[in-house]
Amino acid sequence: MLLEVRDIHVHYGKIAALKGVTLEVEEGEIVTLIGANGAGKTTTLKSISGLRPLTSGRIVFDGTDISKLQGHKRVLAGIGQAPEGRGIFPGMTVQENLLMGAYARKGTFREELDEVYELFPRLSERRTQFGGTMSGGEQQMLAIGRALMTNPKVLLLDEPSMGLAPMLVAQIFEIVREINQRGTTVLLVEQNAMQALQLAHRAYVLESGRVVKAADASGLLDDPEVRAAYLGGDLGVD
Amino acid sequence: MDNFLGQFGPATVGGLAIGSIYALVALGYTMVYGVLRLINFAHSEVFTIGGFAAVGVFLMVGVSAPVGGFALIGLLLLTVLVAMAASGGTALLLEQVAYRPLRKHGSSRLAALISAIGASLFLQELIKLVIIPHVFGQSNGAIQLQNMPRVIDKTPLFSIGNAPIRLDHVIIVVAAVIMMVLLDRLVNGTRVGRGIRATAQDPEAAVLMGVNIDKVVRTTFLLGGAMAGVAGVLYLLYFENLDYRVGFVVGIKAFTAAVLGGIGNLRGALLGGFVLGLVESWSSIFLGAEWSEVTAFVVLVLVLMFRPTGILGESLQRARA
Amino acid sequence: MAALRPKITRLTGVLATGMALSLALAGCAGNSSDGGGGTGGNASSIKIGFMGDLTGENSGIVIPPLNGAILAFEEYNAKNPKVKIDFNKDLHYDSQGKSDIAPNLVTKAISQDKVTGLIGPAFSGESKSVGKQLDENKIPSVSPSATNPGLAQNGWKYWHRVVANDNDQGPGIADFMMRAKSPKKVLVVSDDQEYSIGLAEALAKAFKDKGTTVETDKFSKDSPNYNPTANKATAFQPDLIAFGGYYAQGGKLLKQLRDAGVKAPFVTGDGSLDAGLVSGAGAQNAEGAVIGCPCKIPFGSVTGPLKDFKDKYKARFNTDPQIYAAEGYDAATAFIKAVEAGKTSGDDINEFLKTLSFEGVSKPIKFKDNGEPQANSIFVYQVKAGQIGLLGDSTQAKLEG
Amino acid sequence: MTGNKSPLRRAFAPIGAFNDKMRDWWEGANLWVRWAVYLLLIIFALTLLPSPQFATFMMPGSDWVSTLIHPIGTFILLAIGLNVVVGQAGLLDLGYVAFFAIGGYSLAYFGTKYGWNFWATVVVGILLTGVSGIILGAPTLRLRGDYLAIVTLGFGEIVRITANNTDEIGGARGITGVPHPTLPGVEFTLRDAAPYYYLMVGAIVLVIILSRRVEKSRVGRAWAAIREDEDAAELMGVPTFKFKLLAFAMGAVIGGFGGAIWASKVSFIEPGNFPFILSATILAAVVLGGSGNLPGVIVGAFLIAWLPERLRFINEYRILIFGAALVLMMAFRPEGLLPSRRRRAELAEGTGGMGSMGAEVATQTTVEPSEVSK
Repeated sequence: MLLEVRDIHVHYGKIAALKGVTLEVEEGEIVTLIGANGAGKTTTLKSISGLRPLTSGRIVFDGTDISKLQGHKRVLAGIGQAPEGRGIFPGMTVQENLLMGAYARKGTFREELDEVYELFPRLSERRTQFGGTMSGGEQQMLAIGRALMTNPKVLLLDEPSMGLAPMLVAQIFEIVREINQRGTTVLLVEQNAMQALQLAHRAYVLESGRVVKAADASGLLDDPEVRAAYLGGDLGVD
Repeated sequence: MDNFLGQFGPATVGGLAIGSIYALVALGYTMVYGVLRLINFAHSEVFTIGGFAAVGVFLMVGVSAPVGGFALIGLLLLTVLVAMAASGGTALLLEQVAYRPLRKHGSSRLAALISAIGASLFLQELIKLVIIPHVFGQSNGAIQLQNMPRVIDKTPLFSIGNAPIRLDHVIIVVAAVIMMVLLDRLVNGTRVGRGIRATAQDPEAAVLMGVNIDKVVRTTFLLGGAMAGVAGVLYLLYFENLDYRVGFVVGIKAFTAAVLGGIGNLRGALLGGFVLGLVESWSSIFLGAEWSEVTAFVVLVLVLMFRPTGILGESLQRARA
Repeated sequence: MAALRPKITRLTGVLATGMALSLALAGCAGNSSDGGGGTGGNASSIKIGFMGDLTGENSGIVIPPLNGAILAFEEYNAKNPKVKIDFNKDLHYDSQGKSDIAPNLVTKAISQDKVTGLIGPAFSGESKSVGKQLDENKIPSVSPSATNPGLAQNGWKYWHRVVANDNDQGPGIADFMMRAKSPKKVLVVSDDQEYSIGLAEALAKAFKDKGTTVETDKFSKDSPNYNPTANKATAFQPDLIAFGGYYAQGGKLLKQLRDAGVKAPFVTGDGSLDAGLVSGAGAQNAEGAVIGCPCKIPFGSVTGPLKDFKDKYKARFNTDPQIYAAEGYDAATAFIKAVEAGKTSGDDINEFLKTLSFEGVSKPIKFKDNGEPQANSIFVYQVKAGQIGLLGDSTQAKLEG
Repeated sequence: MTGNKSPLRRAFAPIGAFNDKMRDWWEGANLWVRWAVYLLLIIFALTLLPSPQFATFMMPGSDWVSTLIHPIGTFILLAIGLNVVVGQAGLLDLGYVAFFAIGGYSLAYFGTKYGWNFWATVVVGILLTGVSGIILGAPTLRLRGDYLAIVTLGFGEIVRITANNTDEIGGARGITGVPHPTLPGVEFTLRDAAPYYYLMVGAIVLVIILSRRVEKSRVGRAWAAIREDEDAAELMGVPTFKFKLLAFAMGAVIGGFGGAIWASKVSFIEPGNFPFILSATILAAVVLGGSGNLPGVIVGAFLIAWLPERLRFINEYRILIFGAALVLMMAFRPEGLLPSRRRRAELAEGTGGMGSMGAEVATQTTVEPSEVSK
């Protein structure tokens, strides 16, 4: 098991955001978390990458308990994340942004850079442009590319489709599949449940801070409850 | 205004000199603000400490007459290093004691500001009540360090127009620009600098890149403090006197300079410092020196009305270019 | 612990009484109208207070007169008089020179401590803020050092001082400098403090009256940068620079003037009569600077009663008497004379002060009706070899060098 | 995780618990109970508080009733005024002393130059400060928080320096003989502080009522919305600029009122009475007491005014200790002594109505389960 999240509770002040979330990610999988706004998807990801403290519960990664590990150390351990809203450094160039991904490691990163530029040729064209001046789709590519530069064992993606045109969404999802096929495990948070379920191997459904369903993605696609709740009026365009 | 031309040259030189000092102090405000969004009110005392450290060095070395040549260079280097260490150390301590606990508990910036004001008062009184009497042996009530040793010969080197240029003028402006360039290189050209900029631009994303925020914050305070330490030395060389409150006045001016240039923006701090120094100096010719602070603040308000984020725009974020 | 117990008992007692009395006390808050000058005629001791900046930045001007007064009262009490004068530490009110603190302290002095008279306030600003209060409460005051001319024009009947005011000091200094240097162009400088502006105005007027061309400049006390003033001096090229202000600013100004290459002679007034002027400017820069003062400080070798005073002061405080020490001594002596004459209420002492006349250490002490001293001599001092030396009375002294 | 709570933070817990209990009781109390408490408080303020027996304990070094008027009374007035700006509308004002000065100078100037009647002049002074609040606010309130802070700081300094350099209003000499108030049957003099004390209590009660009324009104709700999320407030149709300006003007008016009363009490004012540090101190009082919560703010102002005076026996060390106390308080109880519930909720959410510090990523020690489970 690469990543295990065991019964975690997380609070914002006195408000409970997660009330006992348990999930597992096997090496090589694409796992997706779906759920409505405020269900706790983003909080789950933030807890895994150390941006939110746990009130209780445990997170085990690659066999070690990382519940108390500081966020920046989890990056070295192999957790890479493209955060919600992309988190591009607006005052840095594309190349600098990518190099930030390798911040925690020493050495030159020619090969990793080349690989990212190969995955995202668009970034290669714009390597001297400032992050803040790019379009949404480009920023999303940069965020994913930057997360890849951390050399992650598991890549956490938070709503990569947000605010993007359907064609771009398809493109991004294709790249995610590609990344996974090259050997990186992916934990994907999406509101765009339909496409996420088509891409993922397994899925968890979150509702108000709890996991209410866990199954194979294909199984959930056919689940009438899930269809009604998440797939009905939610066909891609935001 | 008949004597305007007579005063313009010297006023410009003086304005640049004092502006350099403002600029160096402004760097500390701007860096801490860029990273923490905090007005580090106690930064003014960090500056004062630098000045006192310099006095300490002069007294310890036993300077009694102006020195020149390599001796001067050596002495200044030593003094600057000691002052940078003292100020940087103070800034670190300040971060540790006054700001870290608040940051860890996610306190509001208002609480942090009050903590900063408290720390500022505390340090000011500490200098007055402990450092001056016990380290420098001044009697109680005497708050000025007397008999400041003269380190640099102050006879004019040459004149530009009717403005005599002294060695201390040259040292101050050159030192400020050198420090500025070094810092700029550090922030924009090194890994440490990238960490600082990343944290300033998006702290959460920075963590996701493996940046240790605590370390970045410490570095920021250290660097800003060190710059203020240099400013303290230059101030001492220029004015040759020091009391426990000098930081307050210089600090407010420097913060104004930082905002004027665009807070969070390193080059803005330099520009803001020079603009403020010159505005003060020039306006004194027309209005009298007693109005210089009023003009400085009026200029600030005017600039902000038309450029709400300062002359060069805000923050380490877009400051790259 | 044992020592604490009675205090605690007293405290609880006090609190209980307070509770019980509280309702009855409605409307009597701070009722202090028994002021009227404290104790009656047959007291065995009376209290005299002292007010000034005892811990603030200008305390250097206030501690010497306080010491002078302490000396005088100690001598008096040592003679075992019928009525002793209580001048203990609790009666030394530290206003820090701030006009917003002084009134509360005066209220306390009057209503709680029941002082009969006050030496001070030391500065003019605080004097303004409490003069009326002292007057309404009939507390005679003698200031050893407040020199603002306006103070005497408020119609306060209980107010006195033993120093000449700035309207005497200005012309005194100007006359002396005219005789010594006959300047044609004078730059009169002040900072933005009340004392400084007042003296500078007096100086400017006096020099104008002598027919010189006067240019004025003013800088902000808090700014470290006095270069604009130096620049103005460079452009104006005066024969003399006159500064009204305290030594803290005077020293810095003098240094920055000399650093800017301004070589004109420098003259200033009582607020700068302190070694701090020399050390602030640097001995070399301060050399030859002239300082006028309505005070007489026994610098260097002196003779007569002044020498006597200097020796006693040195023996008691282990330091030479500084500015206004002699005036503090004389102010205290004025009260002592009143008590010796059997006057122990504020009213009586005040009446007595109107007729008082004696040879003080600093000058002959005799008050005009408005509280000003009769003698308005100005003394001049000069910095020589890094030391301030007394040249003498401004009407007779000669400038050296 | 449970052991993370520092002992000092724990030490404050009883205050919080007591505070909560009091508030619960208060909210459940009858109208007449509330009025009885108000009445008792006023009676306490008028009788026991200024009594000489109390004074020996409260203020051995200076006159207690005078100290109750200034600094305690004036600080409370100013803190209530600044609380409108900082606590209610969430605007950072570092130059509040300017309004105190303008109020004081209005009274002094019109009273001495033209011999205007005290009450008329107070009204004029209040109008002038209100206008000056608008003049300051109009160009600057569009600025973001920290720019506003430095600009207000600058405004405070401009007012002080201008007063110092303007001979028409006395310059550095200040103004003497500021008129005393006139009331039939009461004589305001320098001999007796009592009438001033009652005037001050009256003024504070008046300002409290005003502040409470506004807080509970539509205006108060608009301020709260602005404080919590200005953009959201704007989107909900709150004309944020107008309401921010109103907060500024109202804060200014209260400050000016305080200045006028104070000036008439001391009868002499000078520019040096209005330094920046006074603005900072009042701000500290507001935050220390519990920004946004009126009782808290009053307690904060009382402590900030009283303690340094009470601690005069440690004389020169008192500002040192004051500074250290501010740092400690903010480290261990950043929400203030008596925060309002709403405020605490905002703080718990991490913004406190004025945004949080940058570089803020919650780390492992932030949340105490004991607080959470409540």
